[in-house]
Amino acid sequence: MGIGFGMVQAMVTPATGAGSLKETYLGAYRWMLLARVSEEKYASLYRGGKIHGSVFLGKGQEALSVSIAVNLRKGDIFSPLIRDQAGRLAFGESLLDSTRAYLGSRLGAMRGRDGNIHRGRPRDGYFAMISHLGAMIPAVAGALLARRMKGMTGAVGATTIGEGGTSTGAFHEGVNLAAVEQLPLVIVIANNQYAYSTPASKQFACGDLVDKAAGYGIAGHSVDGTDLAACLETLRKAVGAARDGGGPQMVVASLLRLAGHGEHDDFRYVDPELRRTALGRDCLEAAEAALLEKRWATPKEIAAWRAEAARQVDETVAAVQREPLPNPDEEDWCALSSKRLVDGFTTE
Amino acid sequence: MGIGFGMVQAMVTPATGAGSLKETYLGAYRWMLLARVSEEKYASLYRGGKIHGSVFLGKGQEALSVSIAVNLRKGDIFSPLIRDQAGRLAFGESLLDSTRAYLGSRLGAMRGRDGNIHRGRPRDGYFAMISHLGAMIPAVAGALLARRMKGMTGAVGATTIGEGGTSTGAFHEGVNLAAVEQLPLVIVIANNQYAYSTPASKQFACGDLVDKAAGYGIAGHSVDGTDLAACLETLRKAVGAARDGGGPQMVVASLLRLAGHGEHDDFRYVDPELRRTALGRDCLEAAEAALLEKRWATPKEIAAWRAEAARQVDETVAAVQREPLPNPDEEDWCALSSKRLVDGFTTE
Amino acid sequence: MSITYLEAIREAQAKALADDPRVFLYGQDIGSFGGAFKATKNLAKEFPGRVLDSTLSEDAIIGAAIGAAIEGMRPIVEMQYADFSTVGFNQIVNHAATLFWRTETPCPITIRLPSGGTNGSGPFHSQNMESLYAHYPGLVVMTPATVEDAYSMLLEAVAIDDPVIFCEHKYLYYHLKADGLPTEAEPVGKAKIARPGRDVTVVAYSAMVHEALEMARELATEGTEVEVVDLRSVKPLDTDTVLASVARTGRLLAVGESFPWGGVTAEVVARVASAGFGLLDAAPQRLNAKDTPVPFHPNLWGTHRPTARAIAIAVRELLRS
Amino acid sequence: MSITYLEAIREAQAKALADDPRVFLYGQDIGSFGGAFKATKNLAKEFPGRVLDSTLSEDAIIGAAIGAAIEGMRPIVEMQYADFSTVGFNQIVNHAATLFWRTETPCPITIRLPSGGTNGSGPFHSQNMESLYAHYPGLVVMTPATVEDAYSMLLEAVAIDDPVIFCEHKYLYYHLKADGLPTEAEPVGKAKIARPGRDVTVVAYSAMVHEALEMARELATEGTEVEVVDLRSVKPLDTDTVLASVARTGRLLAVGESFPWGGVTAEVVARVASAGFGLLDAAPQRLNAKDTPVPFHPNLWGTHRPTARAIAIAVRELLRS
Ligand SMILES: Cc1ncc(C[n+]2csc(CCOP(=O)(O)OP(=O)(O)O)c2C)c(N)n1
Ligand SMILES: Cc1ncc(C[n+]2csc(CCOP(=O)(O)OP(=O)(O)O)c2C)c(N)n1
Ligand SMILES: [Mg+2]
Ligand SMILES: [Mg+2]
Repeated sequence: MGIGFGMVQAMVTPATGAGSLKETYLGAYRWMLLARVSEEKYASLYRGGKIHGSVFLGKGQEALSVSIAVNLRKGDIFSPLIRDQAGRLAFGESLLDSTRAYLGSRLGAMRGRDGNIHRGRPRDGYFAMISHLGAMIPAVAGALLARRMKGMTGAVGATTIGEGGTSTGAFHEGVNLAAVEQLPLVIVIANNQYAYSTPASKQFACGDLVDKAAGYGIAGHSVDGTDLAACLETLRKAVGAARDGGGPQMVVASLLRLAGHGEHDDFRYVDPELRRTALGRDCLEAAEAALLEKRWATPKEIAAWRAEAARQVDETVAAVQREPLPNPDEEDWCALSSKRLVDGFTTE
Repeated sequence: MGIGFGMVQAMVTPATGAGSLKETYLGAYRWMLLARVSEEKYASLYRGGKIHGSVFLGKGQEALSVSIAVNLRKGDIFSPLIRDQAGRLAFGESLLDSTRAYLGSRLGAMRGRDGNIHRGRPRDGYFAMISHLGAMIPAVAGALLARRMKGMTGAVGATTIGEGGTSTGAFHEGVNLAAVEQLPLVIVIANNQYAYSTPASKQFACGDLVDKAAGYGIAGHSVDGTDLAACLETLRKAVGAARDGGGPQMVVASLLRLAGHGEHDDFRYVDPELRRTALGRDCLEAAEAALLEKRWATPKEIAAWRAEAARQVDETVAAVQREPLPNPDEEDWCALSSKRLVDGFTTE
Repeated sequence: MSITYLEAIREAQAKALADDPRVFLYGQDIGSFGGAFKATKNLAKEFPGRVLDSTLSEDAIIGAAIGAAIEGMRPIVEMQYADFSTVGFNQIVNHAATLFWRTETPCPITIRLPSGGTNGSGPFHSQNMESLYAHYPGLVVMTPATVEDAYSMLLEAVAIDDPVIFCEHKYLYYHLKADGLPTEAEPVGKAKIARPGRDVTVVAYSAMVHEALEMARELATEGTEVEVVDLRSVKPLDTDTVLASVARTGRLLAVGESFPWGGVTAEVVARVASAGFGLLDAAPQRLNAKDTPVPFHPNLWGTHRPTARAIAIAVRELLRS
Repeated sequence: MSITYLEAIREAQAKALADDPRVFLYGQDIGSFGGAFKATKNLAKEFPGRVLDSTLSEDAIIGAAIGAAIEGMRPIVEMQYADFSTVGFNQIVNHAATLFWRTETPCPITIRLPSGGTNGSGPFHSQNMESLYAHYPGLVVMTPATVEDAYSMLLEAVAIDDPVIFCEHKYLYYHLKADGLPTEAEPVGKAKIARPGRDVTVVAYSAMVHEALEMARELATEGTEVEVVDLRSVKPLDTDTVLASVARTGRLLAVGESFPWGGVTAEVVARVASAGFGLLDAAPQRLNAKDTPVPFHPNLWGTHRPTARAIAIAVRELLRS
């Protein structure tokens, strides 16, 4: 039932490879759809009190996110952030894993210890973000450095961040380290115009965030983040350049967050004007329109895909809801992997 | 005896004002000379075991450092770093204050609690660096933000950092904050080719550090840091632009550190080739040559100035060596200014 | 009028802004948005130009506050979560905390840390950092447990000429209510007997005071009289009040919500053992959170943190010893 | 052959590099320069491509080490001074320390912290940070006091699958010497009786062990037999060995070089008071540095840190009580 590594429906051939543009586009679209549908479900579970903690949606950012993942290969590293449901699924995360993290299933990779967007399977190259923005960049850089030391070549690492996250020291130190070491790192900046309530004008003063690339001595790419075809093409180039020894690549996508910062947030602070600009276009709707226009899909097919996605999501959620929740009595309450080094002193 | 705020010899008229180029140059030169002579003295005291801790010299960076300070006015902020003896003195620090910090005099501003380059008088706009590189940038930015809130205008803040320090997250966050707030901050980067033993090529991958300015959306200036006239002119422009509402200004100076990282370091790692390039030129010697060439001074005058500087330094050192050292029994051993909130529990 | 812990924090900031032109607020999303928890709701409108949205840069935020303090201002900084202060840690412990001692320049900044665990918050939005900051010289660390203290201590924090780490507990934000704002307050540095009792002293602070009080009410039905001491500030830590309580009861349990190694409970027990050894009728004990990151799922979180039930077990055990 | 504490650290790194291809070194100036203290002297030449000079970016250095560890490497990171780890604090306590618990992915990194005060080093080059790191779950914190331990514990640190904070004391670097490198060692997590005695237990670690031993030698001439316990690691902290010693002596003084609030000495005293209350014949005591930043001038520094003389005074006092 879980969609995951190797699932046939959406085995997207990387755009760098032999797959036709149509195949790539269609595959990417279906991951976007699954991401959108699954997140809508999580949001409704959250509103129904069935999910603890927060829910953050990638609504409006699916085209960008999926374009990263479909350009990655097995053996590459992907370190997603809070708006990357599409990229996570396309990179190979199963819907089951995703859902288990949200619902806190004891059987999931996070075992209820951590939840939602902090999930990952680091040893599979699928990094698990910590909340502190920017912190994942040097980690991916370090993994790539390690591969170079091990003599492994040809793999790339990709990581995402919001325009707000570019204001962190961690972002700067991480990107700079990657630049100095000329690592095959793709840094994707989603400038979705807001960091929580803070507008982009309060985060940076350069005309375009891509101006930062030159300051690090790395390649920069700009893209319309609402346009799937453009995102696929730009990421194809950027990932390809990193893979071919071109050093770090900075991709800056312009778009608008189409949901609240988290589902608790009504995002009333978003300028309504902005929503009416091209930035405010819904990438999923735009992709659908393109599919129809190019006659790559019929309305009926699209409806069927959506229904199929909804069915998968519903089945997965229903299954996970029957799974056991974490049980404090079965926890070892030990943060170390070396159990012999546990500081076992307690007085109660 | 101490040279300090308002001392006649070197009341340098800021180059922005009415002073002639000659006056400015001569004044700056004499601060450079005093800086060089005083640091040579400190180095020899260090070698003689008379100074505890470390001694870091600004040798080769006096032209740049002094050019910042002579372009500042009373009421401006200066936050120097480890190679800014010239700027410190020209900004108004007395030789007495400087020497007291090195020798740990109980009478100095630091009272033996902190030493050497960590000295300052923050309330006079002369900030006291902490060691952690980059940390002073947001502090100066915050001070400028405060002034804006208080309705004070026309003042600027200047701070320095090495090319190594640009790799810190603190640098990035601080410069970015200043850019977003459009503060009158001048960030002077001395690219002296090494951070301790690490060559600049291991700190950044952009062609020229000034490329970073565009990434912050601020003005950038490049200058030959060995050329006093060029430094004076570039800083005049940069400080003037900041003062006139032009926002943060990044000045990148190219030069070479002509001493060890600290006096314990023989800097054998410095590429001898590099020392023979234009970067390796001694700015003090170059300034002297220029003085003679322009006939702004005779060799005899220069010799007299040097002798005068040496006399002042020797006198100051001799006087400070007679001053009382810190006495643990007279310390209140209290880190808070609110004595009533001291956590007084001790068991001995 | 009923007022919550969170509203008290807002009101204190409003009063500080109104009373002193040197006060300003600085932090992420605190302006027109009013902050992630709405602790600065409407303040940007009421005090134009004095409630500033920052960049997403904790280290620079604290650094800028220090610079503003040097200029004579009295910034109140909001960290969006206490956990994110790790990114501004250096400016706090090495710059703010050392400034006065090194240069005789006071550094009157208040750093508000929305602290502690709440349902589903997980490892990065639940931490208690008071013990880290208290370890460093040069900082005052406040941990208010009541609506009244949240208000009066925040005002005092702003008035103090030294950097103050103000640990406000998110779990108390909405649920804890009082009838009104206090007009006078115990000075910072004095602990408080939150509930008198003669059988055992339970020392707590912040949200744990309420778990301790709940436990005390339960044990009262069994005839055990627990004295609950609310430390109010952990640095300075009011050893005298704790010792006086232990002198009455002879038994001590120190409760904290943070990790078990070191921290407030170790400090309290060590002080009592050192200075009040003869007052103790039984070995002093501690109860802390478990030695793992704070778990996301409520099933785990409820066991990770000390609760009234867990405290009751520890107290019963202590009374048997 | 005589070998210093610093040379032992270098030799341990050389052996780790030689024995395990997954080991590499990362830090500022550690390559051909050999590090600010020469702890990696010649290693870049001996192990080409495995001793990497980093950018001046502590946060990214730790972050990169974590990423490399995820890839199966075993990085040894040098911070130029322990004090600068405050800038990489977040990666240490929130990323490295939580990784295994959150994701079952081990994070075998060793972070070397040149720690502690030396002559004239001042507030920013003298700090002891073991108590901060020990407070967080998920870290092992080692504090070797001898040449032998510096060597064997560093090797063990590299072998451990968890992040290790390795606090090496700069004061011991050059002066502390041993006749050779050890071939076997006590396991990490076991404390050691550095000197047996029956009158009083002094618990110390790192450089303070030597101050304690000097004090013990002095008091021996007066007929007092001091038992000195060297903790070796402060997390895990070997409570059993400390309790066994206190069982013999009935008296406890815990000595640490860091600031007085919280920390190792509070933890030791609290554990003994909790678990060994009945063993104590007198109130357990603590001696720490003073509650100010570390002063620059030796006249002040000599009073700020606990010295053999200060410890002797505290022990004599304790024996009178
Ligand atoms: C260092 C740090 N500070 C604060 C936060 C709290 N926080 C979480 S998301 C967020 C806004 C992020 O904005 P942006 O980077 O633009 O990403 P977006 O949410 O727009 O995708 C903030 C402030 C954090 N996670 N990390
Ligand atoms: C955050 C931080 N890490 C490490 C150090 C130790 N350190 C002091 S000076 C220095 C080199 C600085 O190089 P650069 O910034 O180029 O300045 P320069 O010494 O060349 O003037 C280093 C690594 C420090 N002071 N701060
Ligand atoms: Mg954003
Ligand atoms: Mg340099």
